[in-house]
Amino acid sequence: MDSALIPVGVKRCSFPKFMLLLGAAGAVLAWGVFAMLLIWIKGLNQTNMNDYYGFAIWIWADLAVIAIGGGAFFSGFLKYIVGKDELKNIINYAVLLGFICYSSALLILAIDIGQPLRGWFIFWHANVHSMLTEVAFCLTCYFIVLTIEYLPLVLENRKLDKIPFFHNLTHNMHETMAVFAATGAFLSFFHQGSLGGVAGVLFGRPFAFREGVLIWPWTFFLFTWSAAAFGPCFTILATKILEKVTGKTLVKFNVIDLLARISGWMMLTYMIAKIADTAYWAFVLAPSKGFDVGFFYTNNEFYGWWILILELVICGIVPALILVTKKGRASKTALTTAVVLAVIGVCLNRWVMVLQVMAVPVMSFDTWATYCPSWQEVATTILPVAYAVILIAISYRYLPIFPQEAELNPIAPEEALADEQESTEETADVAGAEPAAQT
Amino acid sequence: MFPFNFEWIWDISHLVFMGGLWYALGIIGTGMGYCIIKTISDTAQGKGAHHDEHH
Amino acid sequence: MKIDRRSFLAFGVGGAVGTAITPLPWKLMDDSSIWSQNWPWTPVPLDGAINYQPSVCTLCKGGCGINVRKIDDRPVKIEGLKANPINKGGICLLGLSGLQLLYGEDNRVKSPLKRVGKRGSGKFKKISWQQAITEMVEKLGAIRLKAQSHTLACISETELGTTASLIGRFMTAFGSKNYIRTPSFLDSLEAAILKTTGTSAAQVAFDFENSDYILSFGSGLLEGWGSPVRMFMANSALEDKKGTLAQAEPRLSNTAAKADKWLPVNPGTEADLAFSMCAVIIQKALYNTNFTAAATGLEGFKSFVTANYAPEKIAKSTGIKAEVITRIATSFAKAKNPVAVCGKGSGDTPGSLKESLAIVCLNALVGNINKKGGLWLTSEPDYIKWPEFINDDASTAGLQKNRIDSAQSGKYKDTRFLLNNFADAVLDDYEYPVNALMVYRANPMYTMPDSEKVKKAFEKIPFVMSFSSYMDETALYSDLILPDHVFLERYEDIPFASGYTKPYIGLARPVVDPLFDTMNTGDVIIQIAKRISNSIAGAFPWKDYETCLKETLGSMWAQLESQGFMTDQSYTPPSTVNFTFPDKIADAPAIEGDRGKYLLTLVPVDSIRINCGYIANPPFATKTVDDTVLFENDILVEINPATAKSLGLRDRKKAVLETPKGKASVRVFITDGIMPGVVGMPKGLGHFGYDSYIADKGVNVNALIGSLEDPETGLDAAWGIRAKLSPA
Amino acid sequence: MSDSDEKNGQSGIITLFFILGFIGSLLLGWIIFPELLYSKKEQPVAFNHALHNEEVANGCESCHFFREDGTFSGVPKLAQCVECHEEPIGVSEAELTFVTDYVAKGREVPWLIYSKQPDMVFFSHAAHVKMGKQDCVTCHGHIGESTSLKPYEENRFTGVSRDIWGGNIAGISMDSWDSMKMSDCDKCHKELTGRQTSVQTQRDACFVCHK
Amino acid sequence: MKDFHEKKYGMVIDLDKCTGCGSCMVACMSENNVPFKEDETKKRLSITWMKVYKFTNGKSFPETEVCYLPRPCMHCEGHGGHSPCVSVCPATATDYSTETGIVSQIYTRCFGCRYCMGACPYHARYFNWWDPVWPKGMEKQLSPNVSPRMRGIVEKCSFCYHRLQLAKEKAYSEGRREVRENEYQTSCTQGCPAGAITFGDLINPKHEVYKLKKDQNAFRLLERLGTNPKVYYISSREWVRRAGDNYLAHEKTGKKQNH
Repeated sequence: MDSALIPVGVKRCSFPKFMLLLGAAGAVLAWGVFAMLLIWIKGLNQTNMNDYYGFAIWIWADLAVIAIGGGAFFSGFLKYIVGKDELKNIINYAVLLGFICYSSALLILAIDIGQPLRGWFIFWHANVHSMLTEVAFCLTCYFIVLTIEYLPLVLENRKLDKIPFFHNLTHNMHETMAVFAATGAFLSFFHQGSLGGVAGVLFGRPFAFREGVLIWPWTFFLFTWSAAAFGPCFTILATKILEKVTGKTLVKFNVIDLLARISGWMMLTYMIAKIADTAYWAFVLAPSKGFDVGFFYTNNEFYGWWILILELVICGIVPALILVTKKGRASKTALTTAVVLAVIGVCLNRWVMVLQVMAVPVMSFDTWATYCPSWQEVATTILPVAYAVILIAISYRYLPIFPQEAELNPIAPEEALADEQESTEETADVAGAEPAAQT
Repeated sequence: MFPFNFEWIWDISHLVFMGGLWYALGIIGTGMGYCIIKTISDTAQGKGAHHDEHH
Repeated sequence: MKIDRRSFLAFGVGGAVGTAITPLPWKLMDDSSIWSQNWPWTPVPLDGAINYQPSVCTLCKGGCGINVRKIDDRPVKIEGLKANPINKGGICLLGLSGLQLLYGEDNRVKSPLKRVGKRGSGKFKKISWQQAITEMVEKLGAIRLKAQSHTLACISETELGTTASLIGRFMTAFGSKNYIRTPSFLDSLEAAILKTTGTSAAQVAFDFENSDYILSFGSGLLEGWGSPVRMFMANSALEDKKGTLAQAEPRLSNTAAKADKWLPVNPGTEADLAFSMCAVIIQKALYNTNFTAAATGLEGFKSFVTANYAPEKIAKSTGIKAEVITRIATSFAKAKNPVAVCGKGSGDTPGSLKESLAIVCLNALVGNINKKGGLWLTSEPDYIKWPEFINDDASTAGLQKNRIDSAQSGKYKDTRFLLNNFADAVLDDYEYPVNALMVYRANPMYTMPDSEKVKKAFEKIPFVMSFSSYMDETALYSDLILPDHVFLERYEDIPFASGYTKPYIGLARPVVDPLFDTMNTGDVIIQIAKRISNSIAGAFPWKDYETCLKETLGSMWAQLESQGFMTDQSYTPPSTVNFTFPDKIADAPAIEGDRGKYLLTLVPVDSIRINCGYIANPPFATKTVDDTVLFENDILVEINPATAKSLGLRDRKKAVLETPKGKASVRVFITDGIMPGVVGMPKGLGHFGYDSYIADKGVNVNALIGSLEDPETGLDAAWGIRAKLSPA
Repeated sequence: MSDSDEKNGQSGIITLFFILGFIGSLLLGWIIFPELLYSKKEQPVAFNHALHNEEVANGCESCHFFREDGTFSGVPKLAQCVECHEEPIGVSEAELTFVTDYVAKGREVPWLIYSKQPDMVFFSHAAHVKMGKQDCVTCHGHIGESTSLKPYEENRFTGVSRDIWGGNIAGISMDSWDSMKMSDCDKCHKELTGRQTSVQTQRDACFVCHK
Repeated sequence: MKDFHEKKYGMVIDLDKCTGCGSCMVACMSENNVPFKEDETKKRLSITWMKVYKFTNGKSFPETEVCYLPRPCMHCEGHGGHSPCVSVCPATATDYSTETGIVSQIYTRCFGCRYCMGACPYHARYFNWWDPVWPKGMEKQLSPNVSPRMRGIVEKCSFCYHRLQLAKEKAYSEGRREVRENEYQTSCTQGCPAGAITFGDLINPKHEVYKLKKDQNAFRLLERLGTNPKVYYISSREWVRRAGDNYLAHEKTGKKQNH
């Protein structure tokens, strides 16, 4: 019944089946929205945050989605600036993921602040010295860029594309896309970085504090770097998931391979920098404030050395090494393992830089702070996942996200015909209703 | 965020930060403005109106 | 021409573009943020002229001067009064929270109430003052008609001051001797002084300000003992002059924490420790020969203490090493102005005579009785001089009867009040029943040990009247509540500041018009007196309380009214004391409970942050209480890690505490600041009266402990009880 | 009708609707919205500043005085009025209302204060008048010369007097007393004090005017 | 080097005198309209601008010693007024004044992002998780000199700045520009029954705090982080002074870093 909207030359599941999926995701979404409304109406007492845990799961979720959404800016950067043209076959999906991640991040921020009605103060009364201001500005700007990047994709929908204005707009926007992508990369560099700066500038928090250049601590650069390195892994992972769900190959291996290889090398170099940073912090910076590094990983219920090893080795070096080797990338299992580990690794890094920072006591007579999110926090954190499923499902169904899909999954002639006929009928219906438009 | 805002100071931080911001917004705005204007003119010229289904 | 959806779209776009260049969206966005800055449900305090009014705080026995800041007529803050000699501008957290006790509507009794439900159910009906007084007159009149005047009893926190004296006078005129004051450590000290000096009704005071060595046997000098603010200041003064504070106490209280030496002594052996120090001082001949030469009985005392309390002998039982005892005793005796002090915790239990005697003897040995920096015997103020009155037959008959609490006659003829006997006396129908009880400035249902027994006693008394300003536990169990003004709404003379050396009278004054339909208890008494019988009326010649107060204070009124207090800072006590050392001392009763069944000793823990007197802790004060004392609605009891280990208890986890008197669910707080084998339980929690900001927080320690009669004074000698603690 | 005619006609309609929407929204935003945004209330008692000003010796300070502690009394309390108005003076209706409704009953007059700042603002009259030698007129305008009180207008959302934002909905003020927003305060502070005690804004520190 | 402050208000707290009574906490709450709830036992959800910490020397019975440490906002100077919290606030809701050295918090500007709370190592900042609700009748106690806070924003100790505002008004009306030492004292200083807190201008040699901060036993909390706080503590006990900062096992107490 919606076949007129489905791109030409591809096969989609039946409409009821599609609605079932949307319904399931919608239910989760509704749960999240309910929690969100509770929080907006009743206030942040609906969470389990406290005065020691002012930043908690939401800020982590924010940082994490932006890190994994980094695939958008980095593949954009690779395609439009570096000129890796193969990536055009995955860039649409990367942009879609980016769009989802960034809109989610903004939504979470709007839930996270105690006075949402005054949220615009961050722009209007901006303190340019604050990393959060930088985050807000760049995040918003880059979200605009992502919207601009996503827009032509939407307009390429079979139905919309028939409207001349939209058709032309798509065309023109594609032509200028390199400019937008470049601006986006520039903005991304800063907001990914400033998110790293958020923790790194806290000179009252020796666990987070890092020295750096100008106003930017090392974490600024590490975050940008890690988003560029790990973001594409999420793009690959999301592609793999979608391929699994649809049962189709959507992107040719060479594209994945290229992205994985670049990602792998980025990760490897990142890990070297990160380990250097960690070592400098552990052996020089923290001791200079009177902290033995062991203190940060002992004497508490949760944060042990395991988290450092997990982040740096198991979810850092291991996936990096897999991805830089040809063999590793060629093996489906190894590749999947690597991207999964990488995504966990970058999320874990964000976790450490938010939640562990809050947990570590600074005054010698203070105690470790522990925190467990309330269901409202969990629901609002899952909300973006449901939202992502819905948006991906709709986009995949109705928009030409994967240029190689038709080629990789040729449909039988009769199917194509039937499909064509159905859509013609639909078109005729529309034409009947609006003869003026057809003439 | 604007020079007439209470918090604005004519100093290096504001010039760099807000300069960067307005520069980026300027590019985005100009780019979109260009696209829209060009599209309007393209559409007015009848481009894309009767384009082939199988282009 | 066709109007289709594109026309509407154009209309919408035009509207949107137009709207964007009107103030509408921008002003609304701005206003919505301003709305959030001025949410109508966030209160905005009314502005006005700032003015201050000095008065006196009566929330405890400290007698501190306060300065109430008001905005126009509205008190907004209580501060310490700089000019007042006791607190010199300092103030404790209870005083600072005082306005919550004024304004907290849900705690206040807002009009006279008559009980309609079951006792304790909290069901009352509002009545007018006229009705309330008539009701009281009728009930009391009926008692007198039945020639049972003596069956009226009264419990009050004080017998001093005009209001208390009016009540006392009423009791006498009515024909009852049963005016019972709530106990304090001074009762026992008073008995010790009587025994050693023959002076009766002496007020005991301590000249801490001038002392350089304070040796305290469990006194919570910084926990609310005496006049609390004065004690904080004395401690700072001691700090400034590098004096010494030694604290013998089973747990590391604030006082012990600030002490230069903490002597973790086994509960119940403090007197032994003090006598042992006496023994050291005598043995080493460090005593003040000037003093002992003038005193009698030193030889007998010497042989008594050296025989029974040599440090080596009592080291084991007290848990303090012999050399420590010797060292402390030596430094104490060698100090210039040493003073020993007793009265455990905040000092609202009398303790044994043995203990009081021990510290009196310690002070005597170092010759500091009535000396600078020592223990002073001062006299009670005597400005209340009212004309004699004539009792009628009913009164005379009533006054023939013995007191219900056994005080002032027989075995305990020298003890003035024995509230600890009250519940038993009521329950056992000792000589005669109690037919009516008035409760003024007291909350016996909460503050008396063995709450269950007290409750039963209350249930047995046919008519209970409370003058409480608050819906406290006793008020909940009363038949009639005649609410008094709170301290900020009334005049009241405060002729005492517990433990203070100089003569002092403070005047509490109304700083605000009564908020509710309450009446000064003095006025209630005068009105009732005038209506019960002519003879009683004759004893109350005053129009009202204020007239009475002004007349009573006479020439002092003017100064009290202008300054808020009167004092004689040049006062010194008589320098000669006829002192007789005791040659034998009766043993104090052992801590209640079977040592085999109950392995631990439970001691109440007093804290300045939790008021444990008749007034409940206001919310601000409770807010300062650590989560190691109260968590959610659970009380935490302190135990040593060793105790915890042996009993398999885990920090902050739930446990069951059981004593011979009762059982309670608690959590444990494991700390090195308490001796092994001892359980410390915070005092002042577990109210069931008052509103939800006060009630149902923790457990009332009084429900778990009992009282023990001192063999010589009859006073409550108990401090703690045997207990057992097991994981929940 | 040819295709192109129809098309032109159609676009004409679209343009017309666009303009309709545009103008409509302008009317709504500039004229109707301000009317709706503010509630209007008359003062409880008609008061003549000019008349009183003639009668008193000390100008504004006769009634709007400084207290001993340096704080400013603001709008007079009934007790002050009663000093002269124990009995009605003259026969005006307002005078009678005032005496019978307020003086006789001992009720404070619930004056509506035009210049009332929201609670977060700390304004020191002493600093401005005693130290800064500012005239009342600078902020309050010529209310002292008025013969009647204008209706009090209040923002329905924020509960703030309209005089704070100013009568002009766009926020444009011509005279120094037209509006009293933070930016208005700051303008003067910047010009007259030039102080830069705020590290963040290089203006007067926040706590100078906020509480 | 000339200090860039006109006045630099600060506090010296004598821990030898502090008895942990909690008066300062209540003096603060009752002065500053601090709200309270039925359950205030969850200390990390409990607004106490002034908080008395209790800690021990870590030794076991009977060698245990206890120290009470009142902790107001430290009003950190950081470097040039860039305290840990001031520099991170995205909406300029918190600011540093060179006139007084006080770190201000403007409740109506704050939109509740809580970044400053994360930045403050002293946990001196508190969030209004709930709407402030006073039990029936108790809102009459609110002082008009301090604005009550609304839900969703951060608040903290202001060194009773409103008292300086009032003292200034008095001085101005008497034709003085200068406020005398005793005219501006915080509520906790005034209320402390032990006289443990001293407040004044740290750079004015005539003020008591100027002398006290030079005491050989004076120290500040977490000096090594470079927060440059304006609250000094005095303790004659070495373990207390050591607890004021973090030290590696081999380091001596009082070792300062170059900042």
